[in-house]
Amino acid sequence: MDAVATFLAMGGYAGFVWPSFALTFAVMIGLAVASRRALRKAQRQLELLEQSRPARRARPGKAA
Amino acid sequence: MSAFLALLRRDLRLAFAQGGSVGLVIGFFVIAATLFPLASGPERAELARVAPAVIWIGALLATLLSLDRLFQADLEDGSLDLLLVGGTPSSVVVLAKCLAHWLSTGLPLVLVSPLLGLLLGLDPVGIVMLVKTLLLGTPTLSLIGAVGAGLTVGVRRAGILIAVLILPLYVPVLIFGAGAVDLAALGLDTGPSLALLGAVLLVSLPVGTLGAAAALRLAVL
Amino acid sequence: MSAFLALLRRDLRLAFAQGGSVGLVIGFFVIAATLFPLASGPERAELARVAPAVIWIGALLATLLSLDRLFQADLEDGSLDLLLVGGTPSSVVVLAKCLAHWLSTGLPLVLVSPLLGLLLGLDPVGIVMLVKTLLLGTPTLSLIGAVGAGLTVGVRRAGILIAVLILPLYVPVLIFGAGAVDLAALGLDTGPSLALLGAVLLVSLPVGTLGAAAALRLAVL
Amino acid sequence: MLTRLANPTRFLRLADRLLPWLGGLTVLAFIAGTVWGLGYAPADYQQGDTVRIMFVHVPAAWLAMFGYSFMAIASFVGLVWKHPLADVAAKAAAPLGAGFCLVALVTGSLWGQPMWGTWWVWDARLTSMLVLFFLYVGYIALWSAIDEPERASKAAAILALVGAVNVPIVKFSVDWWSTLHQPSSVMRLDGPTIDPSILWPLLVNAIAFQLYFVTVLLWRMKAELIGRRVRALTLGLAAREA
Amino acid sequence: MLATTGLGIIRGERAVFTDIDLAVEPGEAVVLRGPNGAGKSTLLRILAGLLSPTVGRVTWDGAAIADDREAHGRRLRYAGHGDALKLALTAFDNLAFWARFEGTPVEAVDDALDRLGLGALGMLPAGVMSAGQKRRLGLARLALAPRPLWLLDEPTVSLDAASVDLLAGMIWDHRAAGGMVVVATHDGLSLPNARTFVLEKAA
Amino acid sequence: MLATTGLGIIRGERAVFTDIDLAVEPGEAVVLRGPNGAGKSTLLRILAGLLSPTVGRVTWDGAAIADDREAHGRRLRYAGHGDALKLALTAFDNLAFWARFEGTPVEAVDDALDRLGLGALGMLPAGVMSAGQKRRLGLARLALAPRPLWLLDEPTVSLDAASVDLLAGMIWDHRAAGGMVVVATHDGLSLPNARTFVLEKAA
Ligand code: HEM
Ligand SMILES: Nc1ncnc2c1ncn2[C@@H]1O[C@H](COP(=O)(O)OP(=O)(O)OP(=O)(O)O)[C@@H](O)[C@H]1O
Ligand SMILES: Nc1ncnc2c1ncn2[C@@H]1O[C@H](COP(=O)(O)OP(=O)(O)OP(=O)(O)O)[C@@H](O)[C@H]1O
Ligand SMILES: [Mg+2]
Ligand SMILES: [Mg+2]
Repeated sequence: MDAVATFLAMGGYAGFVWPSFALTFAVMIGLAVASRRALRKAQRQLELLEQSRPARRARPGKAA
Repeated sequence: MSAFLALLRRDLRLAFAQGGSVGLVIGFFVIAATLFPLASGPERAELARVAPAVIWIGALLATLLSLDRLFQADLEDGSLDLLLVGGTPSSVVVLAKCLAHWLSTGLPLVLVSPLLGLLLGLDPVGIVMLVKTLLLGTPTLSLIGAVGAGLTVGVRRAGILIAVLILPLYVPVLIFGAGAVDLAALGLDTGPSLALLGAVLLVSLPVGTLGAAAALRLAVL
Repeated sequence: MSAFLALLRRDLRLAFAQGGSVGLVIGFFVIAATLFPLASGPERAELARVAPAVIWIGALLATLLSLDRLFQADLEDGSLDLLLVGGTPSSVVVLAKCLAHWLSTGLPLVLVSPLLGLLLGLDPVGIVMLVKTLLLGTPTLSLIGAVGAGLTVGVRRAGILIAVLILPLYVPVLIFGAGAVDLAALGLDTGPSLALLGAVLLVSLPVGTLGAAAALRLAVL
Repeated sequence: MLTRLANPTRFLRLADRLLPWLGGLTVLAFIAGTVWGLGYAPADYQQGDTVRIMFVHVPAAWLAMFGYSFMAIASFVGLVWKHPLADVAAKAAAPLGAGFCLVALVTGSLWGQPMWGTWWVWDARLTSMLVLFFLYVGYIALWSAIDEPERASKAAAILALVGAVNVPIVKFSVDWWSTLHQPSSVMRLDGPTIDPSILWPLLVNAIAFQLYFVTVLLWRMKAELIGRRVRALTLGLAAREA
Repeated sequence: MLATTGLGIIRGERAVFTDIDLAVEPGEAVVLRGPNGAGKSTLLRILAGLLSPTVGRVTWDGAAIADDREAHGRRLRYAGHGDALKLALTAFDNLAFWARFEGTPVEAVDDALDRLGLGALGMLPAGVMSAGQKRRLGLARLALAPRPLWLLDEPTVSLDAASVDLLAGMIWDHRAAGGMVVVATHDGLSLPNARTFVLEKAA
Repeated sequence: MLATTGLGIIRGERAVFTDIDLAVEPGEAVVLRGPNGAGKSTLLRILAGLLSPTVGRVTWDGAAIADDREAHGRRLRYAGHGDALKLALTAFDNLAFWARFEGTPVEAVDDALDRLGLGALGMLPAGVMSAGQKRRLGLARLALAPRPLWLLDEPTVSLDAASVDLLAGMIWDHRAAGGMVVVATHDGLSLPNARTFVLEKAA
């Protein structure tokens, strides 16, 4: 309990250390997730298009 | 009403679209305000003293830079003719365009201004007042700017002409806006300044809308 | 050579013609620089301290505002196609346009800057140095600006995009330029600053011309 | 190597083979570096526990600078040798570099408040970092302002190269400017030589950040390549029916 | 019914035309012809209420249009030299905006696109279209909802032969439904039973 | 002699056209036809060196134009959709600039204006001219000094019948002197002995 508390307190600098790490990971995870998502979306669209090559109206704009 | 909403929606879409103006306006604002310490030297105390002036002037110039396309783009592609001849009162057209302009320019500026205040060493009281004054002042900038944009539509070098026509009219907003932040930093009463900013906004609402509408009618003739 | 002179002459005529840019650029510069005391309060000593910064930033923004039409107007009316396909190297075209831009924007700014220095309470030594640094610095602003103008030609919202692309690149000019005026006011040696401003100009001459020429070739594609 | 990779399909296949490994290694290195840095590295005798911010701040700063160099080199390769993957790589790297730049700025700021008593000073290093961030923003804005990938890639490459010429000048001017006005008033960053007990976790984290950069870069390049193909297909499809 | 009496206009201190008396009945088409600079575009802008004549007046069913420009705006469609397109928006979105702006249901947009042979290009940004495709997209507004008066300034510019026929067909249908058309053109847009109104070069 | 071999271009990641082989001999005129979006403007820009083809090449007397774009620029005249006029300058000054820019004596300007029936308008600012007058002023560049290759993109847009005949006459004289012309048009610019080259809509 004490060990955890002192660890979390960061010698009184918790308000600076934790936000730093939080922001770093938020930005990095955010970028990674956004990149993955863009990749997935592109892959899905490609599959869709290749399945329905002769389809009537391709309207990716509306679907998005 | 449907015309108003349609136009508002279209202009916002164009502004937020890929290559739209919002990110760029913010970028310009931030860069212009950070150039100041680079030019004047990094002493903190002095910076904080002039910070309200620098940020307000930055907001003003960012608004200005985005104004010259307000009607010009519509004139060039022929949309303006159709907007004005479409059976909708031209003041409604102007109002929709002004609102879209503020939502895509003024509001983002208000939202990033605390960051700039921090960079320039403004204290929390000053930052709060900065946000308040910008919130009251930027709609006025859009409205007055619309008159300038309307008057210069179709004129070569419109951008810089608007600047010269409009900047003097921006003076009261600038004085009350930046002044209130100074007052707040000194712990003085800012009520009157804010009230005046509000009053200027109320005056410029009809004046800006009708003035710009009249100016536009001239431009297409 | 005759192509260079013809283009230079045409652009200067357009700039100095009725509705041209010269008067407007000066007007913008003067107004932007006088807005500052209005927003920050009129204490003289403090004003003189920030005067170099204010004037330099005013010059920079005035240049910027006039940059977005540098190639855009020629693109829109189809002239750019003919300028690039006319058998003249595109770097010559760019150079002529940059020179015309400087003669119609930078030079007038240099000429009115003593007046603004006086208004903002700069002392004679500072004013002389201000003119010197602006004379060395404004051509660089035109040249680097040409790259931004070339890259954004034909792009929506070019004006503000240029600002975002180019302002970070203006940092060295601004620091050396405004810095030298500060040094002069303190009675320190300004030789290195001026030498550096000159060096930056020499670097930007080829970089700006070739970069803008390459960017333009893209634009008409 | 380069010429073989020039073929996007071959590149995609190679990337697919590499990515699981890279992803795994990234996560492992991150866990190791973070746990070590937060839990086991000793607090600094002067700076206390704030020194732990270093474990994210410094690698982020390094990668922010690395990112721009990478972009500039890729742009050069794209412009001169017309390597088809170069502009994709440059485009994919920009948001990553900008992200790291932002992280370095904010964590530095969070470090500055307890150490210097202020969130921000106009110190040379901080200022040039800020300018670098603006260069990233401009580069990304230019990409998104031009719809045609062929034109956008060339325009962005020109910008990256002009910027690359300017970065040293900016750096130099800022150094010169700030030391002039403020000779060493803020604490110098090159203080005591770093103790190995701090250096090692820092290096592990730096490797983690680098691995992360490569992994996400590959994802983004894949997404961009597939996206271009999708665009080609939709435009082709639409036009065929006209 | 649209009528002008004694219309004249001075531009740049020169009379472009004087004394134009023109009446257009429902179902009628008037083709404006005349050499370059005769004032065809100018006349169309006056009829649309975008320009005020120096002398004379334009009336609709006897009432001067200058008295209620908005009402006049609601009964006409004007297609000038510009196509009034936003290049960043798709063809569909461009047209949908105009539909909403004038209060027409957005459902009409798909039909209008199909009508001008642009059905397959609906999701393409207007910016990548060719000159003639853009022109057709601009003209697709005519098919959004019926309005009695069409004012068309050189509508066939850049159109291929098939599209010119399409436009002629649209004008025909419009007239059959009692609509009026005034169109300025130099080339062979052939409208059956159309009245030709020739503007001479002013002195 | 101008020739293309296996020309193809991708725009927006779609092939606009492929495999264009076209040769133009001195004295010859080629009329490009095809539906909207077929790629006529695109082809003309490639021939002018304003756009690079994705595959294939354009040669002049056997040498690729891409090797020396400036030399190619000096032997052609291109007239695109824009008129390349500065509206603030007079007709004369506009033309005089282009004459100086290409090194032609300024004396040629008056003749060129007369040639296009603009002699009386020389001192009028281009901004107040009508659509057709501007177009003629743009085309007046063709009469400045002879150059072997003319590339004209819909030159007759907005021209009245008299001006179209004028243009046809100029093209005839140009060919008689051994010049080549490639012109894209939809309407009836009739050039005797011209070869028609049809661009199909790409698949
Ligand atoms: C917004 C504020 C800050 C920014 C933008 C910033 C930026 C940077 C940059 C760009 C580097 C990499 C420099 C290089 O390797 O050449 C760096 C390294 C470093 N920073 Fe910061 N910094 C900031 C605040 C701080 C603060 C407050 C401290 C500590 C009190 C600090 C300590 C360090 C240390 C120890 C290094 C590693 C130095 C080395 O590798 O030699 N930074 N920082
Ligand atoms: N703003 C203006 N100022 C001065 N003169 C003008 C202005 N606008 C038009 N004119 C003049 O009015 C005349 C008529 O122009 P208009 O555009 O109506 O001709 P048009 O019949 O449409 O010709 P075209 O067939 O070439 O399109 C022209 O001679 C032009 O010089
Ligand atoms: N920048 C671009 N990006 C994507 N596609 C483009 C671009 N420019 C042109 N296109 C496409 O290339 C095709 C050919 O265009 P082009 O302007 O050459 O046609 P055109 O034959 O001149 O047609 P028109 O008769 O309508 O003038 C069009 O379908 C257009 O959509
Ligand atoms: Mg006309
Ligand atoms: Mg075309």
